[in-house]
Parts: sequence; C-alpha cells; structure tokens
Amino acid sequence: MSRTLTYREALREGLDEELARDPNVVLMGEEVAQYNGAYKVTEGLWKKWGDKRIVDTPISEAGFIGMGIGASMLGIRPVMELMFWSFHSVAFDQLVNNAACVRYMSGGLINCPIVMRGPANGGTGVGATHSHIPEGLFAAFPGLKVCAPATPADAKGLIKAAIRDNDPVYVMENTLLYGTVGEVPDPSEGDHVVPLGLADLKRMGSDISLIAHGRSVIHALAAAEILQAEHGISAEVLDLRSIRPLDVDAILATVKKTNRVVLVDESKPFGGVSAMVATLIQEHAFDYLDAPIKRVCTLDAPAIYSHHIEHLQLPNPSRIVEKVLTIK
Amino acid sequence: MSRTLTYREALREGLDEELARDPNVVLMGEEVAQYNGAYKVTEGLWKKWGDKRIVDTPISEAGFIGMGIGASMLGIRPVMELMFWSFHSVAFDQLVNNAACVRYMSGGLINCPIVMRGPANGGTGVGATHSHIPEGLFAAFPGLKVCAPATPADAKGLIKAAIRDNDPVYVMENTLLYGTVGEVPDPSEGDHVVPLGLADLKRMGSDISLIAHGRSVIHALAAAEILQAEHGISAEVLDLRSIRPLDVDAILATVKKTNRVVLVDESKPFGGVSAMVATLIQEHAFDYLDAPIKRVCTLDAPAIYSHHIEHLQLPNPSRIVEKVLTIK
Amino acid sequence: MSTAQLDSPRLDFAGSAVNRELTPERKIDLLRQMIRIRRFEQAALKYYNAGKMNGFLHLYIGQEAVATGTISLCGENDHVITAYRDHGHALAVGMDMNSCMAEMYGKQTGCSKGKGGSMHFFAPDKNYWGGHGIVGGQTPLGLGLAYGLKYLGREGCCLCYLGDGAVNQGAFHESLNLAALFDLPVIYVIENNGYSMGTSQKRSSAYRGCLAQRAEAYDMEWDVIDGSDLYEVRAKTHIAMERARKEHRPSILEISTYRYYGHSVADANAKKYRSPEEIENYKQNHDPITLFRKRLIEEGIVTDEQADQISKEAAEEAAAACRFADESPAPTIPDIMTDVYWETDNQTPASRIGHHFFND
Amino acid sequence: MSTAQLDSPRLDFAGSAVNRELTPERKIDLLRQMIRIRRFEQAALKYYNAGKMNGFLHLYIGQEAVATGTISLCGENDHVITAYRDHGHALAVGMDMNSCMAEMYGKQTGCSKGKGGSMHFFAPDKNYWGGHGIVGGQTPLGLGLAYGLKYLGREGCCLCYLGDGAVNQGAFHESLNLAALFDLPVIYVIENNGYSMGTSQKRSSAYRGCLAQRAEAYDMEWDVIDGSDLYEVRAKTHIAMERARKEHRPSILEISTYRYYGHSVADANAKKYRSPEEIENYKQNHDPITLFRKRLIEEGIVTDEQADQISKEAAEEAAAACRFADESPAPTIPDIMTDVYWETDNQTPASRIGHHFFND
Ligand SMILES: Cc1ncc(C[n+]2csc(CCOP(=O)(O)OP(=O)(O)O)c2C)c(N)n1
Ligand SMILES: Cc1ncc(C[n+]2csc(CCOP(=O)(O)OP(=O)(O)O)c2C)c(N)n1
Ligand SMILES: [Mg+2]
Ligand SMILES: [Mg+2]
Repeated sequence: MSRTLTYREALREGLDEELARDPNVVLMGEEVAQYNGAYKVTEGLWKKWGDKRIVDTPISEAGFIGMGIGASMLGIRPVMELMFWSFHSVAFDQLVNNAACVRYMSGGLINCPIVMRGPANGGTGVGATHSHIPEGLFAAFPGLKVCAPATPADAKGLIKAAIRDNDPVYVMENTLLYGTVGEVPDPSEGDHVVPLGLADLKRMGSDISLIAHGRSVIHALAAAEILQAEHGISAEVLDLRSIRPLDVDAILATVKKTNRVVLVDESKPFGGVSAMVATLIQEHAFDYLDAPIKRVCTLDAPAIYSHHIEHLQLPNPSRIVEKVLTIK
Repeated sequence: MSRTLTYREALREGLDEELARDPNVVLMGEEVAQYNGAYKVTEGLWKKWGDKRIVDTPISEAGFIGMGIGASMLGIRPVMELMFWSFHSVAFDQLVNNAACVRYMSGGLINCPIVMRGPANGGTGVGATHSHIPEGLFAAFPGLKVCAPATPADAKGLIKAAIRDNDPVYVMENTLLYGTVGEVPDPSEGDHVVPLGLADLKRMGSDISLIAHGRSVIHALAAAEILQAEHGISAEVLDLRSIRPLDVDAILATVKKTNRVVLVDESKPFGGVSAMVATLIQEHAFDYLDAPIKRVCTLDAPAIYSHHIEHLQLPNPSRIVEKVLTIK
Repeated sequence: MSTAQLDSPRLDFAGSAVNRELTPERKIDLLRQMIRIRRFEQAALKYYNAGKMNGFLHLYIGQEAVATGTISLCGENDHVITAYRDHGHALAVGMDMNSCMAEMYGKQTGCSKGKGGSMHFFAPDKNYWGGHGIVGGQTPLGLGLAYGLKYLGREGCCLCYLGDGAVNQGAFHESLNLAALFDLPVIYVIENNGYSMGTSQKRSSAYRGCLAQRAEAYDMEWDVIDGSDLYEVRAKTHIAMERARKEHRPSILEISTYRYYGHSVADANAKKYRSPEEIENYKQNHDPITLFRKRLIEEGIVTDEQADQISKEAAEEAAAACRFADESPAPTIPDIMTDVYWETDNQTPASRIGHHFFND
Repeated sequence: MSTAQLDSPRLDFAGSAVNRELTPERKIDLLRQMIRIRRFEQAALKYYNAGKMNGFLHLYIGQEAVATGTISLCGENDHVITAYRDHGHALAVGMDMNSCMAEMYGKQTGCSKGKGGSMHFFAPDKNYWGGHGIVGGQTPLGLGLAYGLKYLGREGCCLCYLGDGAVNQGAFHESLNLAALFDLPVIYVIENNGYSMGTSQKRSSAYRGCLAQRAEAYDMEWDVIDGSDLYEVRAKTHIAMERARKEHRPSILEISTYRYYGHSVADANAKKYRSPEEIENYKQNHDPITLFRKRLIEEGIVTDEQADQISKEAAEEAAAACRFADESPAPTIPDIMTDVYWETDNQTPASRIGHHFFND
C-alpha cells in the first residue's frame, strides 16, 4: 500500500516518527518551532512535541550547531536545521572539526550521533551566497557522512537512517524538491528506512549511464526520456542518494554495462562530487570506458541572481541531452 | 647570479619588496609583527616597516579577515596571515562568500585585491584540526585563486604575483618547507615574479608523469630518482604551482608525452586537487592514456597525531614508487 | 526596544545643531527621500507579486527614517554598508530607481547587472558597498572600510547596518572588539525592528538594558534612538559620526523601528507572530513619514498639497522605474561568466595564463 | 587582570563553607594534585626536548590551582571541557599519568591511542571531553554538554575553560548569548594568564573593567578570581556551579593566573614579550603550589618533609609514566583507519553498505 506525499511531507513524517521512537531526538534551528520552519518542513511538530523537542534558536549557527555536537556527545540526538545549507560557512569549524574529528582525536571514545539538514541548492533567485552546493565539500572530510535524496520516499528513508546512525550525517535537501510528490510506503508496512551508502537505479538503460544525485536526478530522468524519444538512446539513470558512504559498486556496475557516462552534478565544476566519481570510474573501470566521462555541472561562476537565466547556469535536461550527444 | 635562500626567507623577501613597492600593502595577522610571526616568515618586517604596515591582530579570524576584505574593496592591499591555513574554518564565510562573491554580486563594481597566506599542510604532529589541506576546497570557488609553491624561488615569485593580482589569491605555504633551501634570482636581476596559472616542469622524463603541488612535488622528485635508479623508470615531474588558474595545457602535454600518470596530492582522497586533475585528464587526453590515472593522497582519515606514523599517512616517496609500480 | 521606551515623554531634536542648519529645501528633500523609498518598494511589491522578480523581497517599509536620517549626514568620505534589507539605503545614498528596480527584475541594466538581486545592491561610486545576504557577514566588511579610511588618512566613517537578529552572529562580536581595540571609525547601526523573521528580540537575545549596551563589553560608546523621529536619528547619529571621524572611536547605535510587512514577502506568518494591534499601533502612531510630514506642515515648510504632490511624483518615478526594468534586456549566458575575476574581465596578461574556468 | 588587582588586600577564603568542609586528607590531596600536574609536565618537557614527542607542548605550569581548584568541586554530573593547554585538567579529573604521557609519546596506550596528542586528551568516562585545538572551538561544545545535562534532567554543570585570547572568537559570544537565553548550566572559566602567545591582554582585547564583565552584555553573572589561591578558586567557583546546577544559570569566571613557560615549548620569544621581573614576581609571590603548601604547613596539616615526599612521589610517578610511554607500542598503519566512524568501528550492518573510505 503506497501513498503520495510531497518531499516536504515525507521528511516531516520521517522526523515525526523518529521523534516518537526516541525521546532523545530533538529538532533545533532557526524558526523550526513556532514559525513552523522557513520552508515548512517542520510544520506542526512544535505544536505536537512542544518546547523540549522542537527548539527555536537565534541566528548563531556556530553556536547552536556546536551546542548540538556537544549535546550529541552526551547521547542526545539533535537534528539541526540549517535554514539554508549555505549558512554552513559561518559554522564551518564546528561542522568539519568538532563533528568530524572528535571521534578520531579521542581515539574512538566519543561519537557524535547528530544530523544536520536543510536545503542545499541553487535555482531560487537568492544569489551567490545562498546557493552553495556543499555535498562534495563535506564528503571530503572523513568522519562525516553525506546524503542527498531526490524523491519523497528517499527523503523519508534517508532522514530516518541519518537519525539512527551513530555518526554525524549531513542531509542535503532541495528547496525546489520540497513541493514535488511521489509514492512513499505507508507506515503500516513497517519502518521505511533507506540505508546510507546504497545507490538506486532510477531508470534502466543500455547505451549510456547518467549518474546524479539530488535534483540532478530529476533532470537526468527527464533527459533520459528525451534521449529515448528523440534520439533513440537508452539512458540508465543511477541516483547516488548517498555521497559518503558511496555506492561504488553500483557506479561501476552501470558503467560496465553501458560503457559511457555523463555525470550530472549541481556542484561547480572544480571538484564536486562528480570529479570524485569520474576519478573512481576511470581508475576502476578504465577498460570498460568507450569514451571519456563527461560532466554537466553548474556553470563555473558564483550563482547568478537573474531568474531569466539562473536555470541555465544549473544542470538541466537540455544541457544533459546536449552533452550526451557529444559522446560518440 | 643566483643566491640560495630558505623558502621562509624567499617569502619574506617577496613580502618586503612588495611593501616597498606599494604603500597600500599591509601585512596583518596573529603575531606577525612584534612576535615576528609564529613561523618567522615576517621576521624583522615590523621593525623595518612599523605599526602601520605590519599589524598584529587578536584571535578573531572572521573579524580580521573580513576587515581585510573590506579594506581591500577601498583599495588597500592587505596580505593576511593565517597562522595555520587550518584556521580557515572559523573565517570560512568571509573567505568563500565575501572575498569570492562580492565582485560577482556587484556586477563587477568591486574587486578585492587581497592575499591570504599561511602554512597548509600535515606532518607536524599537531593533529586533525590543525592539518587541513584546503587547496582543492578553495579552488572550487570561482572568484578565488589558489597557489601552492614548492620551492623558495616559486614562493617568492608567487607571493609577489599574488600581491599584485587584483583578485583574492590564497597562497598555501608549508611548515615543512619553510626551512628548505633553493636558488632564488637576485633582486638585481629584476623583479622575480612567477605568474599564477603556470605549471613548472621540475623534471623531464618519458615513462610516466608525476603531477603534484606543494610539498608533494618534493616527494615526487625523490620518488623519480628512486624510480630511475632502482627501476629504470623515467618519471617526469610537473609542479602545478598554481591550482586556480590551472595550467591545463601543461598537464595535458605531459600526459600526451608519457601516457601514464600518478597524481600526488596531500589532500584526502575524496575530492582534492587530484580528483579534478584526473577528471580533466581523462576527459581531454582519454586516447593518450595507456593506464588508469592513479593517485597518492593522504590516507582517508583525520590527521593522526603520532609522529611514529604520521608521515606514513601522507604521500611520501615510497608510497609514490609503489603506486607507480602498480601501473603496467 | 519596548513600546514603553517609545511612549516615554519625547524630547524635541529639531533644535539640535545638525537639524537647525537644515534649510527648508533640505527638509523637504528628506521627506521626499523617505517617500521615494516607500513608493519604490510599494511598486516593487506589486511587481514581485506579479511574478517579475525572483527570490526574496525584504521590504524596508516603516523603517525609512533610519536610512534617510543617518545617510543624510554622510559626506564625501563617509561610507555605507548594510544587510539584505537594502533598498532604503540604496536610494538614500542616491542610487537611481531605475537601476535598483532593474536589478530586482534581473536585468542587465540593474545596478549589479542582474547578478545580485534585491539583497545585493551596490554603488561604490556613491560609497555604498551593499547589500549582503549572510546575516552579520557585512559587519567585518564595514570594519574594513573604516580601516581603509583611517589607513588612507581620510576623515570619514563607515555606517554599518545590521538587524536585531544579527547581533548574535560571532563575526559581529569579533568586529566590535577589533573596532574598539584598533580605534576604527565605524558605527554599527542596529536597526531594531523587534523581530528576526518570526523571532522576537526577547526570544533571540539575552541582554541587560538593550542590545546596543553590548558595546560596554568592549568599552565602546552606544546610544538608543527612536527611529520614527527623523530629527532624533540625525541628532544622535551625528554625534557618533563626529566621534568616529574626529577621534576614530566606534559606536553602536540601536535605532528602534518597525517593518510593516513580513520578514520577506514570502513570510506567510507575518501576522501570526505579531498582533494586528501591534502593527496598527506603529502605523498609526510611529510612522516616520507621517510624523515627519506632519512636522514639516507644522513648521510651515510644506503644505498638505505639496506633500501629496511629492508622493505622487515618487509613485510616478517608481512606476517609470518598473517600466524601465521591464523593457530592459535580460542577461545572456555569456554574462554568467563575467565579473568573476577582475583580471579576466580586464583581459590582462595575467588572465591569459592558465585556465580560470572549468566549464565542461 | 592587572597586578594591581592581584596585589590589593586579600580576603581569606579558607573559611568559606566549601573550604571549611575539607578534611585534612582532602587538602593534602589538593596539594598533591597540583604537584602531580607540575611534575608530570616537567617530565613531559624533559622528554619533549629529548625528541620523544611531536607538535606542540603547551605547559600548564603556574596555572595548577585553576584546574585543581575548580575540578575538585565536580560531582558525578559535572563535566569538563577545555582548550589545548589541557594536561592539568586531565590529571585533575583523575586521568592517570601513564595514558596521558603515552598520548604525547604518540603511543597506542595513550588516552586517545596516539591520535590526539598533547592538545587532545579525552576521558568521557571521567566526564572529561578534551582537549581542543581550535581557539574558542570548545565553547559551543561546553554549551552542548550543559544542554544535554539539562535535557536529561541531571543536576550538574559544565565547566568550560578558555584563555584570555580566546574571548575574541565569535563562537564564544554566540555561546554566551545561547547560554543566557536558554538558561544553560555552563560556566565559562577564562584562565587569564595575561597573554595569548606573545600578545598581552591589552593588545588583544577591548574591555571595560575585565574580560569576565563581558557577561553583562548578556545579563549573565560573572566574577574575578585570584588563581594563585586555591581556596579562593574553590570558594567562588562553587557559587557559580551551584547557580548552574540549581538554577540553570550560566556564569563567566575570570581567573587570573600565569604560565611560567612560553606559549608552547617552541615559543622562542617567551622572555621577550614578558620581562624577567614579571615572570620572577609570579614565581616568587604568586605560585599556587608554593602558596598552598605554605598555607597547609601553617594550618599544621603537612610538614615540610611530607610535602617534599609528595613532590618526590609525584616526580617518580611521572618518571614511571615516561618509561611506560616509551615502552608502549606505537600505532600501526591500520590504526590510522580506525576511530573515524562509530559504525565502521563497530562493524555494524550499516558499515557494510557503500564505501566509507577512498584510499587508492
Ligand atoms: C548566517 C545566516 N543565517 C540565517 C540567515 C537567514 N535569515 C535571513 S534574514 C534573517 C533574520 C534577520 O533578522 P534581523 O537581523 O533582525 O534583520 P531584519 O530582517 O529584521 O531586518 C534570517 C534568519 C542568513 N541569511 N544568514
Ligand atoms: C582559531 C585559531 N586561531 C589561532 C590559533 C593559534 N593559537 C593557538 S593558542 C593561541 C593563543 C591563545 O591564547 P589564550 O586563549 O590566552 O590561551 P593560553 O595559550 O594563554 O592558554 C593561538 C593564537 C588556533 N589554535 N586557533
Ligand atoms: Mg529585525
Ligand atoms: Mg592566555
């Protein structure tokens, strides 16, 4: 039995279920409680769970995120909302040193079962400082885990896995996906948990592999339809879902099947998740590649504001189709 | 006519010359003045140039770096020392938003002729939080420039280029190189400026290309000697010197010559400069590659303290040799 | 600030030196400036709702006396920098409505060529350094402008604005310490409209008397100002600016004010976290434009009709700006790749060495 | 704190309740604790100079009464977190010399398995949460420990230490506001040794009376304490701890103290930014161990000989710790890859899905 939920509702349901499951789960962030969340992900939760479990914070990301990390060391399981993931910049030290390194530096005596979540995307006309895409940035730090759901079902499943995980997990949501709908298993069928580290083949194909995560998956799926309809090209779409841990086996499997790859990644082209995936593929499936791996990334400039062209700076189906067609 | 200077002296000479050239150049940072610099790079400069030009700051990296950025918008040319580049974490917002984006967001009305410099390396027994290697991290932000000199001559030449550049340039030095010596052109021969964006072929070879930057260049050169002497393998060593702008032509040239590549990069393996370089090579020199590109990075964990094995977590000549020998 | 403070017996600041020297024309200009800001934003709101803009629209309506009053004191060496609620300051420094409106429309003719949007207006030629979206992120930049002024030996100061919610960002505190330690001519103007998004001052900040008093921690001067009274804003800000210019001493000024609309136009909760009575009270009793207009009429400087005429002209100017913006060309894809680096924009020799960009 | 304050007429805190209840044995323990810290570090210094350690060695010598006095007040629900100058606190919470010394030697038997080093001692089983190298970075963590205590309904508090230079980090200020706003049982202990590296307090901080007074900005309680007097440290800290435990109210305590050595052993300038007279004055007149030893002799609780014996035993314990450390095995390459993730360390099902590591 399956229902249709928005990505936002799916996240909320996941949060709500985990709040019910474990009294140490506490949601914190700016405007998450009384205001119901800047993007309404936490709508109704404060009313249901009250002041202790759903906590509004001042605009002090370094302070409250560090506070969450400290509390997690004592066994609390904070789920911290960054109103935008872009605001990681003012809390970076807490995010990459305290959360990522305290276990290591203590020789394993401490762990930080904390979740940081919020939207991490461009495309909403809020300019350069508000449109960072930091999946690759954080996945580069051993000690951290990173995931980026593309669908409502994955959003619910991954947020639940993240909360149960005993390591810091950074969940990258997407403002432009919050309103999208999809089937999500009914709670009566049991816990819907999507493990970290497991990619999902969102579309089968034989000619080329499109590998993506987050909203780029949606673009890749749209591009695959066009490629099929207009060019007779059968594209397989692999949704990474989790960036670290990363499902390297699934990546190599699709490459070995199609022998051609286009990576779709909302990151800027210097680095990003796709540079890492390209590096892994060329190293571990070198003999299977019939053509160089190509990438469709965000055009290499700070995010432009103008809504007339902002979407053209980002990966989109037509840029993907074009890129695929350059591959012989 | 050439003299031998340490890397530290070469940097200092470069700073001194630029202080003399332009009265708007001002050095700032923690302990750079009266203390002569935590690593003595600025030794003697306060005595020579006084309070106005060499400024000690409190331990407020976000505050004073942002202050430097603001001053640079008005035409001052601040050269900011981060005692360790690792402390970027507490100033990240200023570094990646204000410095990197203000030109863009103002439609080109503003520029930030600022330099941020300091040591960025592991290997000195200071643990995870003090051993970050952020070249790749910052190069990922369009708007920023990044370089990483490996020799005294390059250190002097690049710091001078950085100070004259009208964009923000982040210079990644290395504590373990400060004491190393090398020839540096005499000032009487004219200004020694090494342009950003120009790689340097530090050793010619024909069998394999070792591509590196920073201290990894030194390891690559040592490995090349071993490969020649013990295995009859002729390795070419390309020193990137500048990460952004990046000398892609030089990278492709050496690959097209040797057809085999090992990238040496002190970054952690997820991402880093080397993942980007690998991605570029496989894309633009696909048909020239006789084997997958391999990398020697720092072992994928936070930096360990123990000096008994810290150097083994980092790239070193024997790890490079081993890696080269895996390539058929 | 509490309404209690606002409602306490008022001093008349019209007589302070900096206000006494105002000519009637200048006073009318000040009224016009406030009205222009309001009409500009009303027009922006209309076309935002009509889908002409994207992202956030943070309206300044209700706060006009703060930008107008403080910036009216600026001389050629005084500089201005603020957060994302930046339209009022932009017009107050003398930016024209066309380039501001076009910026919001995302057009090439925008002050930032459509690259910055509503939160990122800039006009360095008018000593206006933005428009910054990261809460508190502009506060070290303002410090740097003050540093630059002092370094260059110019007698001037920097007015750096921030909200009541922004005072809890660490960068602001680092800036306060540096400002006091280095004796920098910066004035931090807290525009206290009582709320950071849906969070009241009490729910976001711990403080003793008021937020400005945090200055004492750094042995810095501070003052509180009623932001509905343009004369008071000018009188008290003038003191801080002179202290900065002449003695290189920084200050915090906390100016109580109010925004009539939500945090941004997208703020669906605007009437949930604030009572309708509270909003109505401000509009009725503390509106800076109404009060100043009334004052100038009392002073015999304008008539009702003249004031209406000013208002009408401002509305027409704003409407024209919307037409200008609408008819302007949008940026094209190549525009995405300019204004990243000074060196590449200027096609310098340096820009031809190495790859600066990595588009696939 | 200025010497003026230190030299003002002293109160005798021996009579305060929390000191009156000390048994003679407990008093001797306190003396022993301070002496153990000093002997431990003297041994560390010796072997650091002999090349047995790497990185930094930040000695606590001179500051012993701060960690010893404050931590002596801790009960089972009180927690401790500090910066990189962390040996004193480690021994004070009851960590053994062997595992601490072995940590600095970079050995498997170290408290952090040789992964953290001198700056990163940890013992969560003793409520000791490190040892943190980024200046100010531990201050939000301390807040979090306090948050956790309150959340879990435990009557306890968190002592979070920082230096006089660390007060200018933004994260600390964000923490202060949060502590006061949320009523969290955290006590920020500024160990004011007068210098951050080579920078004196005056050159790094703007302040009115003292650094602790910055608490007023957040309507928070504060106090200043003479850190050479163990009784005073205990008496005043006790008040703050009770306020935290019973009323969930935070405090800042500024404890004046002094480090005899340089910032770290690598600090070649230690005698340049401070006059030899200044250093000598502290050693002669304000040494916490000398003073407390003298006091206990005056109180008739120990004899000179007994005190010497304590000192000798501590030195022997430290020497033994060095032997233990020296003989312990170093970590091996596989050790580099453990303690990164809880899930992989514990070989959970989750750890078997996907690649967690990317070694080539
Ligand atoms: C670092 C950071 N955190 C959060 C935000 C989101 N945000 C934008 S404005 C705002 C409220 C700021 O309130 P205040 O400082 O009082 O200014 P006002 O909006 O009232 O002018 C928040 C939370 C942001 N832009 N930057
Ligand atoms: C964010 C950051 N900036 C700079 C440093 C380098 N650093 C380490 S300790 C120190 C001085 C700190 O002085 P203080 O807080 O007074 O503590 P003390 O050393 O006196 O105990 C500095 C500058 C650091 N570790 N972290
Ligand atoms: Mg506000
Ligand atoms: Mg100190």
